[in-house]
Amino acid sequence: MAPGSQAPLLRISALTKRFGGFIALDNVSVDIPPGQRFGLIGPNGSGKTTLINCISGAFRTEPGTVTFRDEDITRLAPHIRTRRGIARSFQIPRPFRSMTVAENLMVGLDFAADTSVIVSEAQRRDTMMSILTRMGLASKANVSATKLSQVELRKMELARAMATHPKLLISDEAMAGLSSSEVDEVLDLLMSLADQDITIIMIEHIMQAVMRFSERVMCLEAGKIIAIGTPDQVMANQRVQEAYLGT
Amino acid sequence: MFSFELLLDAVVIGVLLGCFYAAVSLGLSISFGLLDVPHVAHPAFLVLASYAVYFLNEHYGVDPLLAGLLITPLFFLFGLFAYRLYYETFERRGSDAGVRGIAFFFGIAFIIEVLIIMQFGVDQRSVTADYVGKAWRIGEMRIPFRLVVAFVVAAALTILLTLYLSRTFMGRAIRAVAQDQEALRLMGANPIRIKQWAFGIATAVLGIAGALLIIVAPVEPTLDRTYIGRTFCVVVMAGLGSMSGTLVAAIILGVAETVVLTLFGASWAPAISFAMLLGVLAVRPQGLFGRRS
Amino acid sequence: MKRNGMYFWGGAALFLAGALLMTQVIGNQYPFFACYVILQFIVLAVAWSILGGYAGYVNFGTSAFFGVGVYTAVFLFKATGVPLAVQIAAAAAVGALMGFALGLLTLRMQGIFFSIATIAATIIIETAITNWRYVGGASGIQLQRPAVMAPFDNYVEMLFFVQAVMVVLAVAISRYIQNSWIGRGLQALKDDELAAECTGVPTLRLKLTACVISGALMCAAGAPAAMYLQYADPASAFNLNYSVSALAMSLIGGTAHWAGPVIGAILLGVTQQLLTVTISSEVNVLVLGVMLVLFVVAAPEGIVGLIRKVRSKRNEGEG
Amino acid sequence: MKRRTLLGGTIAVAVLGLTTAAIGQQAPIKIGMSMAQTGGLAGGGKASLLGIEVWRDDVNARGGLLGRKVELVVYDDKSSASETPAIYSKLLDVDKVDILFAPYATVPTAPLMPLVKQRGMLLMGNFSFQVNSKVGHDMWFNNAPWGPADSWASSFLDLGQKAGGKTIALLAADQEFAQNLAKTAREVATKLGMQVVFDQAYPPSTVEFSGILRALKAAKPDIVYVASYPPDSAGILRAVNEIGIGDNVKLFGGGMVGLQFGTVMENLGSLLNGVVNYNTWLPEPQMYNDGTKAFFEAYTKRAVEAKVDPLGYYLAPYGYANGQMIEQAIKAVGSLDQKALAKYLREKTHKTIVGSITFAADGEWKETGVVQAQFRGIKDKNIEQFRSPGKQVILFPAKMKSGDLITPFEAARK
Repeated sequence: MAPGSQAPLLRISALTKRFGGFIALDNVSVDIPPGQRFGLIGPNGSGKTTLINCISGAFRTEPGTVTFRDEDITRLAPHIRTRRGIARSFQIPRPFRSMTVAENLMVGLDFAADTSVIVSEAQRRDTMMSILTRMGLASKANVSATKLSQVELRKMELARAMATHPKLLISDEAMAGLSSSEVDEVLDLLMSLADQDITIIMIEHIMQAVMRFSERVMCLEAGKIIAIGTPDQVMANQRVQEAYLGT
Repeated sequence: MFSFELLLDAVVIGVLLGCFYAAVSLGLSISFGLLDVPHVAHPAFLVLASYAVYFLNEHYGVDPLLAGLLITPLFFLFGLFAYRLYYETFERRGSDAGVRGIAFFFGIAFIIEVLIIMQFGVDQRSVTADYVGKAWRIGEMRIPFRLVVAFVVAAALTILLTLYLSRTFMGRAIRAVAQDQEALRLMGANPIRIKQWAFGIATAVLGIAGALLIIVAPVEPTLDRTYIGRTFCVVVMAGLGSMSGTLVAAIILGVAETVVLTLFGASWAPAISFAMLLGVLAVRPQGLFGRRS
Repeated sequence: MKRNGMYFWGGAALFLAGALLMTQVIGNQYPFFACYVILQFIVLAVAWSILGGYAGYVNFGTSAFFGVGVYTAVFLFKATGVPLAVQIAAAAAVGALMGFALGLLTLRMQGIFFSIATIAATIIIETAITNWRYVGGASGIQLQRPAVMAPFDNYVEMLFFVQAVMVVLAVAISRYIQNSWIGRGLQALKDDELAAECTGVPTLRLKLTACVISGALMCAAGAPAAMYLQYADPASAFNLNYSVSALAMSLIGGTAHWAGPVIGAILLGVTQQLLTVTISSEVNVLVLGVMLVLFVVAAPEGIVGLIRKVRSKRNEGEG
Repeated sequence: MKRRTLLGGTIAVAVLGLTTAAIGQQAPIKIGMSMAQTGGLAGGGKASLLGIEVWRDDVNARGGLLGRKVELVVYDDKSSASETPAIYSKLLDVDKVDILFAPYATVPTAPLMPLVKQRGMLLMGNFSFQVNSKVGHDMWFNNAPWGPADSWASSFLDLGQKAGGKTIALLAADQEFAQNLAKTAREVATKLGMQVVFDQAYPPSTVEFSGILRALKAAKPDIVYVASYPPDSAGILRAVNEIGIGDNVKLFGGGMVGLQFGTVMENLGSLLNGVVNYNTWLPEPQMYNDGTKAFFEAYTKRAVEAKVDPLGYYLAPYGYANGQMIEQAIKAVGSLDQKALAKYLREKTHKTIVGSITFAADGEWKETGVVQAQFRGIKDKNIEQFRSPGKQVILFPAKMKSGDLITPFEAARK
């Protein structure tokens, strides 16, 4: 699927982000078509998390624009972007600690559920339970978020993101610190979500996982795109090997 | 009413007064600015130090500044202890010390107030020293020695603390702990130890600051309440954790206050300085010299 | 849920009926004076907790809102002589506006900065009132109460009942917020503001809403104080005591549930009234200090948290 | 030590009857009041209360009143206006006290005036300022030597005018009492044809007065009228000493609260010299009346123990005098009938340790008893010096005069 063959779901054009004198993102442009499994790699501090913060709205950008489903969302607050269909998980999990797993999801359902489908409280509960079941967390519904294991926390974050019925899901190192069997578990989950017409941007350090998951991969270094293409193309890229893999 | 000469006078006095504000705020700049401890009992500790200085001065004739120095080790230990208590109560239990931390320190402040009242009564107290009550003549201008002392001490404290935080191992560790506690833990240092040490230093500084407080003006047990707003105003305006920023912000505050007091409607002075704070917060939430978030 | 609601409104009706009955039966005036003060603190604590408890934004400016409430009433009474109900309604409106303005200016800041901004606002407002000669300025102003309205035969009894109505109102609002999507959103943003935003919670708007409601209630609670004291001076109206008490009462009671501030205000309010008429010395302040420290150290979730803990222990024991 | 103070405070009220248990079997006469034990007014409140307690013990030693012993019921109002209505309601409705004394100072007193009027109770005032002008309670007797509202300012400005002063500077704290003083001073200055060349209200939290005094100095006034509170009074005098006030100032002071308190005076020491300030009682020979000396002997002994003002000139004798007046009234009337007592208090002249007191229709002293005195020859760090005459020379009123004004101010300071 070549870029440009179809109207992109997300278009990032000429995005630059500065912190004081430090340039975290330098003139980044990329299109992501609907349904794509998109991998984002790069060494630490290369601007990956900054980029998704700009997409999800945690950072305001200047200059540059972010367009989502043909709408310029550059100036929109994060919660509006969430309602438009951009959901994310966090590099370090950020659950609502004073709530149970079910309540965590209910926040998403209360504020960003698809109101054309979900109207009643009962429907909200049903949706919540079906998401939890799919994520394999049904038995933990009434457990406090602080009592979850690492992999459960990761899953719960994805589940909470799903509660906002996203079109685009950004997974920020959802597999960091997990065992290899757990990595497979989460990877399968993400795959199954992608099958349901959700576009997924995956940031990951576990190279195997990215390569297995992604249809297209982009590599950042020092805020610049140094390679973009199929996993094989990117892996073969000289600069990627130097910057990212090479020692 | 307006004259250039008066304005110059007001600015000079304001700068000196600002230095005094800086001296009483520096400790808070560490404890709140760097360590994120919502230390509303800071001014109460300060008044406690003033009474300790008063006690030494009144009964043993110790020079107030010397007395301030003498009590710093005690205050350092007191700070270590206070942080330990705070840590065991809040930080160890995990998140959200915010509201409860504030309430905790309010409680401590009230207890200190009452202990002072029971020991010394409610009357105001002051100290005697050669430099209290005399002035320095420069042409038509006269500058109270008290304020000159405050200026020198504040400048020295700022320089010492800045050097300490940038040049010593412990100082750099303190700044590191403020930025990234996890990273420090990974490097094998114990962040709690470092924070405790830093809190001890923040409290020790109050020994000298307390001496200044009672040198500049008489103290009474409930004086801390007026200083809660003032010290936090300075630290926040400065930007959290910046020592030189604290000095500059305090000077801005001192000058603004004195100029309004001298040349415009005196009764509006407190509103002016706090309006400046609100303005700074609205435009530049990280403070004038704050580290970026 | 429904049954809970019925219990709540039944209880509220019973409470108001009891308060009304009290005014008709009890001749001794002291209970009304003392209870008025306690009820006033319940409203303040409940109002404080809507922003401070649910959203975790510590407002140090309770006294600013309270004082503005007092002076709204003073101004209206002096300028137009309107009845008490209008004074209170106007104070609520002014409080809502003030909450909106202050919130817009400061709620973008992180927690503690908000607190400090509220201190600054308090001092600015107090200074402005101190310089406002029409309402007495620094020297204060004495007011003459108008005639009391039926069925009350005494103005303080009426004020007591009015304050009781405000307690019911404040608690009902607080309870509604807690159980609604607003409450869930506030709780989420209290836990993690960025995560809440990214889950679709309009954090700024919710915080503003909470700040407006909280401000309106605090100002409304202050308005009858003008007629209660028949005197107003800036130093008393903007006393730091209101800020500290509202915070202390909420924390001692527990902020996770609407009942927390109510319990805390009753406990601390009654203790303070009792101490005033028994020990009556600086020990009074000491007790407040010790209670604050003890509670935040030993019972961080307040009395409500203690009760929950006991309950869950019992459940575990049975199960 | 701590515990003793604590117990002293709490038990005094409870067991005060012990020494006088011998007096009759009847229930005691209860006198109720609130008094600031904490907060900004606590220093004055505690001294005032001690004065009243000395009277209570005296009267009980003399056999009490109407054959009943006298008991005080005292609560802390925390120096705030918001506490007193509930406290006085408790005193009236629960404790059922027979006589009411007002708390020290205006702010706590103001809110209870309407209540007391409504209940038809007699109220003995305690150094509040013009609280009855709007309420118009005819059973209010403010035992404070202020006298007619403007007499205070005019006493000071008269002195200034006689010394050749034509311009006046007003420096007042932005608080209730000081603002009232400043207001009357403005009126009196206009009446006397003086020009107000400087008029500022400084905020109560002011730390440093050098700046504002420089501005005052630049206005070159002949008379400087200062209405300030204890912490500020000290700050102002220090700044005056350091930066000077100008050679044309003839008279400085007037309404500085705090220069009557022992510890403040001790701390300021020689800085006080030359200042002309108001006082309510001074150890000058003219000011001694029947019982004054004995009162201060008793007071001084107990003040050290209770950690209150060791001199106690300002408030304590007036507390005692309040008791004396009630004592005389009850003895003359022979009952506790409020109306009769009020009638007696309104119509008669009362001999007390602070002199003869007559009340005007509004409940204030008919004639002012405020004295204006100049500090002379004060040394540093010596509280005992203030007990001897000649340290504060009385300039006003004429009948009390014990010396002449030394001008200009800078000369008087030496």
